[in-house]
Amino acid sequence: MYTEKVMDHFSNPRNVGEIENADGVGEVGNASCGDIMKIFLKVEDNVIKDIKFKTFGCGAAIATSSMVTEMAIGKTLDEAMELTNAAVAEALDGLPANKMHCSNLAADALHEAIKNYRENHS
Amino acid sequence: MKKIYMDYNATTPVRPEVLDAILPFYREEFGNPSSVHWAGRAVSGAVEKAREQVAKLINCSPAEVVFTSCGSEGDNMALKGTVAALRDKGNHIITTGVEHPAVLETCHYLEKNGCDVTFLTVDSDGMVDLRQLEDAITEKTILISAMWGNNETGTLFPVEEIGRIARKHKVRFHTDAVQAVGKIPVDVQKAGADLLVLSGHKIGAPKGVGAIYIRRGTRMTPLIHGGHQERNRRAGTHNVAGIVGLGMACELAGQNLEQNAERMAHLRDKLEQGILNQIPDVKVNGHRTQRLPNTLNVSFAYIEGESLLLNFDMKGVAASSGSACTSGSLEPSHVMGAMGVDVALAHSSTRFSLGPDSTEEDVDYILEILPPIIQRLREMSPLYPGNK
Amino acid sequence: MKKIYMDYNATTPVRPEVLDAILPFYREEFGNPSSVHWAGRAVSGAVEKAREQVAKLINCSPAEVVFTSCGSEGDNMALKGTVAALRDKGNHIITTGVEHPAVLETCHYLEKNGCDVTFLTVDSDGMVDLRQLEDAITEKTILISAMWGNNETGTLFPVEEIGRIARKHKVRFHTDAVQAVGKIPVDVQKAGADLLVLSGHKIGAPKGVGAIYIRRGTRMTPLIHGGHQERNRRAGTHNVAGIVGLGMACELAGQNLEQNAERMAHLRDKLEQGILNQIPDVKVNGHRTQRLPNTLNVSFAYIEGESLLLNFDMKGVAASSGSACTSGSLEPSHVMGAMGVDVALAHSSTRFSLGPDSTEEDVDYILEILPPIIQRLREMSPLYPGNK
Ligand SMILES: Cc1ncc(COP(=O)(O)O)c(C=O)c1O
Ligand SMILES: Cc1ncc(COP(=O)(O)O)c(C=O)c1O
Ligand code: FES
Ligand code: FES
Repeated sequence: MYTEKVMDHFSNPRNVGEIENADGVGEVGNASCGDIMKIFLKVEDNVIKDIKFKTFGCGAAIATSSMVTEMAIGKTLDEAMELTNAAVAEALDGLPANKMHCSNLAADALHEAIKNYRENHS
Repeated sequence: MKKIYMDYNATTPVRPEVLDAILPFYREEFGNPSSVHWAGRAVSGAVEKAREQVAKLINCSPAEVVFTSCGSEGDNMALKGTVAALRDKGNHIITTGVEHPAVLETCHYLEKNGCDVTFLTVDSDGMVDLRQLEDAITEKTILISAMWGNNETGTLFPVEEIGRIARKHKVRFHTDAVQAVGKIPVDVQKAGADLLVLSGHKIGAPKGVGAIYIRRGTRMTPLIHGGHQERNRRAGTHNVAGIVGLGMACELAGQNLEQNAERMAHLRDKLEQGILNQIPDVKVNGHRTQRLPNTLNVSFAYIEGESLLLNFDMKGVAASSGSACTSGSLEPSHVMGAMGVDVALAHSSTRFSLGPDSTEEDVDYILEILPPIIQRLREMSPLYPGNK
Repeated sequence: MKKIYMDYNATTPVRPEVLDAILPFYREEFGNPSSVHWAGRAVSGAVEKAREQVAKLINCSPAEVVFTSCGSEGDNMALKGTVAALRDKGNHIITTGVEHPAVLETCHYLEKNGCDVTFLTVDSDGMVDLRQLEDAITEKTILISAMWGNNETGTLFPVEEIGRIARKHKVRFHTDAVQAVGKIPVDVQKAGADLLVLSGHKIGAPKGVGAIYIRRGTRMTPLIHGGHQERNRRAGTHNVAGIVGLGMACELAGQNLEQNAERMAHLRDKLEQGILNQIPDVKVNGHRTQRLPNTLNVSFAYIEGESLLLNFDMKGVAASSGSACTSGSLEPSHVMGAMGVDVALAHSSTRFSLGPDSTEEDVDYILEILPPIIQRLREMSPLYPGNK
């Protein structure tokens, strides 16, 4: 059902955890699925220096969380805002059709975290 | 890697004796039982023998057994066949909110086609209220459809009492016994059922065969019209090998039924106790005593079911979950919902279902791998208070 | 005793390659394809492979193939599913008087439930008249159901022309291709069919599995409601072994389809000629050129079918008959009736249907035993003028 990449990120998720005194926090939930995803950012000079996540969700949700953190780290906030769920899914070599919505969660949580940072630092 | 199958409520391997019994019917005795020549004759005897084996397990007469292709077909036949045959009597059906989709979706279809359906609620153990059932009966009620054992939680309905209420009000009683048959004694007379559905692949027969008990004199419109098979109650060339397998599986299930049930209950209880002793924030779903002997449904708080199943899978353990994330549907288990389990805990619900081949070692292995998996997943969870 | 099977239109032995293909799915790969764990995964790939094999044989896309339990289920689904889905469009169905009971009986049921059904007549060869078909179409016509090849006579309908007429009038076209698939090239695109039904046990797969082709975008109400299997088009746990077997049988049928057809036609023609040369007062039923390559239907005047079959049976030959005496019904074959064959000759009609394992020796043996049997039975017959 899942690609090897998905299973790799699912079994060894990168950047799990929380950042204390994070510069930005994004939380999204999908009511229908009941899934919740939280992303924590450390930002310096508009660049994502550190990023961590927590996820309650299926294998695809955990793998996309992990992947999105890997893709975002080191990027400028503007670059990170451009990250799409499609790009995350593609980086995982694809997701089953009925799991595409899970990848929305990850990109959305990242974007929420960036917005939250910008609100706090404007 | 060690493989541990704990998903017998989903399906079962074909039992070796069943496989032996069916093999001759693919190439040697391949005839059509409706044929009059040698190729048909050998085979029609085998079909009738299987009918007797099924009848014996559920205590009815062979003529009351009709072979089907699966439990879902049986449930559709029971509901649609009753509605079509009793149109002149009424259009009201009573069922429960925790039935299998084969009953629930059929009821929703019938609702769109002129039926009134009452979906009885259940309590937090998944149990129906007989008072509520009796109160729901009206002049137009033609059918009560209530399952014998729940596939997700194992909760057993009081079928004998339901049957009594049905008889008292002269309402037909259908019970979906797909999960009960072969695991506990099932007697259509005691239950007072007019219709009862079972499915082969849940009891060691191949997939693609099932049966419906239709009490003598019960008017039914066929779901599948055509040839004269099954005394005009179900058309289509007989699935001879499947039917022979179902017969043998019923015979095997009937042998030592109670000892096997006790053995499974012992293992299941050990698993349950082990989990409760080792892992905090665990909720057992389903009735504590009125429960199938092989079924354990637990919610591991803060963890989503599919991610747990994938971790199990990586360790060779096959189980199942009530999370929407595994089923491709949007809502998590309707059974958990009907029991009032909150959405997060419904997503956490995990079903272990044991079978005749389950062993003490299987249980020990699960109890060994479970705590670290739960710990790791909880640490990843934004809901877990231990992390805050 | 030598056993000669000449009843392949009734059912077929499972082909050895098919048996090999299905065996692993009873005990080793026994999972439920809907499960997410190891036991389910192996199996869901196998189901999808089989879907591709079926799709390839009939030239459609795999997503258009829905697995069923038999041909009868498929025909019921095609007819009832169309009527329920297109209720707003109309209630008129056109079919023919020579369809299999799975279509005819379903039409009779639908007639009792608000549908108008036109049963087209056929000529003495069992052929439909396309003019009559086109004239029968009204504003309310929602479906034309016409079989590809007739099970009793082998007569082939001009499905491409029927499909063209259906498209021209924007009417849905269903064809029961249970007897055609695997014997002659069947291409749903060329035929312009929206629905097509096939059955595994007619082509060397086990009994209890079939498929229906549903053209993309064709609205259908399921016959069996329940779980999400088959993209919500057919609920019920997959008959995995059966489905794998059906896939393999379709693949095998596709190899050398035309050579096999030629080989069977050659043997069939030899049988036909041999009978006509040796035995007087014989009538061949069915179209002489538009006919399944494996089917020969002959009426041996003055003889009743069952008594002939019993004599065959005593010599090890399995064939079938259009006589009411074999079928348990009162009327002799409705197909013979529709073709205007008189009742006595209808009772005499005998079907030889060949298969891939049929040999020249089989045909020679039948030609050897047939004349004395016929002679003996005729001498017993009050109808036989030779006796008068
Ligand atoms: C033309 C035709 N349609 C439908 C059927 C029904 O198929 P099944 O016996 O698989 O239900 C048959 C076979 O009996 C047939 O010959
Ligand atoms: C309670 C219950 N009813 C009906 C069914 C449907 O049976 P089948 O999958 O054989 O169609 C199942 C199994 O999935 C079940 O557990
Ligand atoms: S998070 Fe629910 S399906 Fe992926
Ligand atoms: S003569 Fe016996 S059934 Fe017709």
